[in-house]
Amino acid sequence: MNREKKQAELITEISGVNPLKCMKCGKCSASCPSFEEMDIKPHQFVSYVANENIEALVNSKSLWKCLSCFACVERCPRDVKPGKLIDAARQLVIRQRGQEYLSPDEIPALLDPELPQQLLVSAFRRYRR
Amino acid sequence: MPMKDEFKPKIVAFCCNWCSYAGADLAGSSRLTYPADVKIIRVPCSCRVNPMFILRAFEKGADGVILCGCHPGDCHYSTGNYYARRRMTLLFSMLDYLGVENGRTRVEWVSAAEGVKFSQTMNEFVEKIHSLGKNVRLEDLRCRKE
Amino acid sequence: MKYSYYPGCTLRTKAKALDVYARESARLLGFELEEIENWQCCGGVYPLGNDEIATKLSSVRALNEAKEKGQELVTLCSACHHVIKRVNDDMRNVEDIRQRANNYMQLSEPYAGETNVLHYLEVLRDRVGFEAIKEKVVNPLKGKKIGAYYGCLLLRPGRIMAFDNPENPTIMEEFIRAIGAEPVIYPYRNECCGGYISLKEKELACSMCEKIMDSAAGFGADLLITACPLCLYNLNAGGNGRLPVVYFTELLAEALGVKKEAGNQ
Amino acid sequence: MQRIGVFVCHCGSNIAATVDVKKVVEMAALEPGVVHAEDYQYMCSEAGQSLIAKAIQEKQLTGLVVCSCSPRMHETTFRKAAERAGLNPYMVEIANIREHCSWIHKDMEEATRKAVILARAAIAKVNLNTPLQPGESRVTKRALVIGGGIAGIQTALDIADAGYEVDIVEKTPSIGGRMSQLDKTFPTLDCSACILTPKMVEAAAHERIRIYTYSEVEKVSGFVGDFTVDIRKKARSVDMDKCTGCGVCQEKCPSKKTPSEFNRGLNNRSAIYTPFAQAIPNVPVIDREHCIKFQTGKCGVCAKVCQAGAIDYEQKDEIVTEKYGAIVVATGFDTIKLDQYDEYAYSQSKDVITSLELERIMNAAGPTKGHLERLSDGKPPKEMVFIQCVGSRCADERGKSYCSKICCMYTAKHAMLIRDKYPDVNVTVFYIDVRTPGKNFDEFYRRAVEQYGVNYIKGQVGKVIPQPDGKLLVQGVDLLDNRRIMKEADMVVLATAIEPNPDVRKIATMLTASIDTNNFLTEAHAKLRPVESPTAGIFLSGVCQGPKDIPETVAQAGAAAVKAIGLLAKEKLTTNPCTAKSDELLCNGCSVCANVCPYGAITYEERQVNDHGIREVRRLAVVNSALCQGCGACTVACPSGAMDLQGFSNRQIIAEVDAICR
Repeated sequence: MNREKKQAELITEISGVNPLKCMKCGKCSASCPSFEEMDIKPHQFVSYVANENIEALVNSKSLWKCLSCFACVERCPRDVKPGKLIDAARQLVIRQRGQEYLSPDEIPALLDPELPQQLLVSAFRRYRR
Repeated sequence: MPMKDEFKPKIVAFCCNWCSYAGADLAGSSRLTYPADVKIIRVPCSCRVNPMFILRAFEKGADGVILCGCHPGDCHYSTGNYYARRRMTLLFSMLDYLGVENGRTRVEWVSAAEGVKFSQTMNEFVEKIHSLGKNVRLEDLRCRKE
Repeated sequence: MKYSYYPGCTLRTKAKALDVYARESARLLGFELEEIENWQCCGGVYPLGNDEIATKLSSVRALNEAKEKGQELVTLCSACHHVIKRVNDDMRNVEDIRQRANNYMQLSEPYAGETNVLHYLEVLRDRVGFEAIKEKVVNPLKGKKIGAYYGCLLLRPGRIMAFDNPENPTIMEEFIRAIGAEPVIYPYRNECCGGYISLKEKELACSMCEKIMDSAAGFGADLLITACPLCLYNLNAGGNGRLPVVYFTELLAEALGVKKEAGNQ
Repeated sequence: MQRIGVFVCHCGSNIAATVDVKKVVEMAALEPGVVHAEDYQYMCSEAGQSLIAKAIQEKQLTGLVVCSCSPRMHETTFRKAAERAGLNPYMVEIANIREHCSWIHKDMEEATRKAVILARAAIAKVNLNTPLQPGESRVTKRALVIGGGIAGIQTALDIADAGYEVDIVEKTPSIGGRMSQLDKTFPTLDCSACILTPKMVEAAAHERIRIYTYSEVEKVSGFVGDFTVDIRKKARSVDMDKCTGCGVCQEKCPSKKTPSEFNRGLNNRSAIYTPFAQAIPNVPVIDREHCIKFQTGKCGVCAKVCQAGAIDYEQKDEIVTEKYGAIVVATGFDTIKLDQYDEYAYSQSKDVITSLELERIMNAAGPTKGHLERLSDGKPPKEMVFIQCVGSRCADERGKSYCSKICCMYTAKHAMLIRDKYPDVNVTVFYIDVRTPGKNFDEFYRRAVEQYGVNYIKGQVGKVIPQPDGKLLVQGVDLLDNRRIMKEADMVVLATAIEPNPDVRKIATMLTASIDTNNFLTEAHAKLRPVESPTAGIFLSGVCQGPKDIPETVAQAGAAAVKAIGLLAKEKLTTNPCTAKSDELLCNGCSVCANVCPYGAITYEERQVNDHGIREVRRLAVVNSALCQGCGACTVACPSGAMDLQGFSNRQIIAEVDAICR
């Protein structure tokens, strides 16, 4: 089995998403607040996984633009949950390539006196292991 | 479904012709699996099931008996399932008294549209029978093969 | 009435206001928030991966402690509420997660989602009742036009959070009415503020917060309320300052006349 | 001893792929009574049936077991085949080794073992079967149609034209149904009222059609050919014979704040009202809940202004009991509630409307007199957005799993009509797929695009965002060029999913007709008997069976009529012979069986019996086989074991139990 196929299976497994349920209506993309920032759009996540086009997906900046706001999950008429899929792809990157998106060294420069702990905790959870 | 042990329970399911038998058919045409241990007997209505049939099943070595009928209010014969419900309530409590645990007997309402429910119910029921193991009460040991 | 209470990291530090006003108001409304011992940070975001177990354990600990005390678990921060509620749902309904989490935890009795998780707002609505609150209000905030900012975490996914209609919620509007002010309904009240993305993508978060502020101001709000420290931070830092943003508990304390007492703490 | 033949069907690979049919044949041949066993590719085929006939004759078979698909599918087929070959049809039993075996099990060995056991049970039963003779029952030559929309009207007209009496029962004050609410119809764009009203008039004037409006079916008893139905005629508070339909009462009625059902709540009506101008009958009803006279006792304006003296505040509901041979259900549909779809801002903005509401707005008799205008401020829109599939094709519990079928076409119709009448209004349609199977349907949709310049964008809308200035910002996406669309609109129209009329569940229960998870009535066979319910004597017309447009509804209405006529044309029906029978030597006349019989089929007679030489007169239970439906309730209730059910006797069922547990 080739590497991408394995990774695609891993993503479906981690996310629990069944890409076959998608009817390609685009409501996820139409709901996404980060749509403009993404190079691969939410409705495409599903077909990237289904077509085992994983290299492109894991190198996509979309991984780091998803807000986990669950608008796509809430509104998806087919119960596909694209948000879970993108998170699984992000997990895959973090687990395999390490924690390159956010490094602790960057933090001091990003801090300001009002910044709540919650923000740091959440960002670390999402960007690192 | 992988079985946990070698135990192959004998399960008799009485299904009314109008709802539950059709529900079982729908489970079939939707390819919703349940263990082959379940064998269905078609009756016109759940109220056709004489308590005697259930006692007979246990006597002959059944490990569980389930009766399926139309939902309350949906009986093809208006009120048959209400009779069945009352009769089975009595019978099951008597069976429990005799040592045939309540888990081995069950009444479930399954409509013609509930293929999913039919298969789920059967899966659950078989699982329950597995957890209870072989039934030893009421069985006429003269009938046993080995 | 006593509830187990999970404050969360930010309410102990940057968002003390959210916490003290809530406790002081609770006292007046006749219920008590009993902080659970040795709570640990929930992690801020719910781990979406089906194979994530360790990251869910802190929530399970809190939930189990409430279970042992036989109390409902109340949260205040939207993020904590979201994480704990969803972990609880997993413990209730996902056998694999329940089993593996319990294997880690080695509790005297396995935890299977028995605890009921409530947001403070739900306590106000479902346990105290907004009518009862109305009667206890001494300083009704008359004439104030307030926009409720829900954000995402309280509402979505609607099926699991079961908090309110995720696309047209009413709980905070009812709350605003109960404290004597006038709610302003605006369409961006359930749009994301940017969340944790504001750490590295300030501009993206800013553009989202601006939209929210503009929409609320456009519909005539002169103040926004929220239940989430991160939303508050993002809206203040990135929301072009058109509207002030405060915690809903602050207004509750003000309306109930206990703001000063809380302020002294 | 019976001479039994066992026939095992492969059903192509449906059975043979999972069940070793040869093994089943081999094992069945060992069972007591079996003298013949064979398998064949398709037992239900002509060739398969002749195999059976041949075996019956050559081997002098007295009983048959067919191991095949569900008896609900082909029991009748095989029984008829047996009858043609000279065997009593009730000597045939089916072992269901497809739906209950091959389709649900994967392991061949396990499935085969089960198939053998099922065959064994059927053989054990047939060993105890006895030939049964069906009886006869009469047919009441009158049909009942429930629902007075286009489906019900068409069915009634067709049945009446064939020479039979028909009654239509309609819940609302007028017949006409959903079609009367429509403005124009696709794909020809003719006016709905212009084609419907003549049909309504024809039905009302037909000498063999009686119309009960403002009435509901309350109780149904009996069976095919002989139903007894109670119809509740709700008090109209207006004398149908005296009223002239002048309309003065409606004009003068001071209570005018009730949302008009006919106009989908977009405007108000008076408490005394006819739903619309062409209503049939043209006799108003008083909505007592909103009538000042009924609520406070003070008013009575309508009675004062009525020249004909038709107002009758004392009128009471009336129950009419009628007999029918056939019943047609034509209860139609409604649009779903949109409270689960607030991302489209339906409850937040008056300018977000459903398509059915748009029909009323476009209609000259509607709330805006046919002017296209925003309901919030009465201004004409410049930008209109249509959103498709709202609540249709959903896998979650918010919406419906099915395609509502009519939306693509009526949206193209709306778009075209708007572009035609208001060329300066831009129309955008957000779609997932455009589905236009139907004669001249795709051409129609293409005309909307090519001739009328309607802008179709592929991609479902995510959110409708009301703006402070009253405009609606539609947030969508163009999936074909991966672009975010933020479209400012003045009005948004939602192609709302349709669902069966909620009353249908109650009606189906009364009729013991089956219904699916979406509340559509189930047909007897999805392909081959699409207008009949599995319950004999009940027929389906229109959307109550599944989403369909007007031409399809009319076609199905005609088909349902033909089926009903086919039933009414019969002088007598053969009845199910699987009825209860009492053993007079065991019966002690205790009356328990009569008490549980839902059909009143059991009576008592004093009759002379010969009990092993003792001749005496005893009180005995007697079953009227024309009334008995064969449920078996009495057989279990009988304390002495005298009552048994033919075809499902105690001995037969016990034999099955034994065979399964062996």
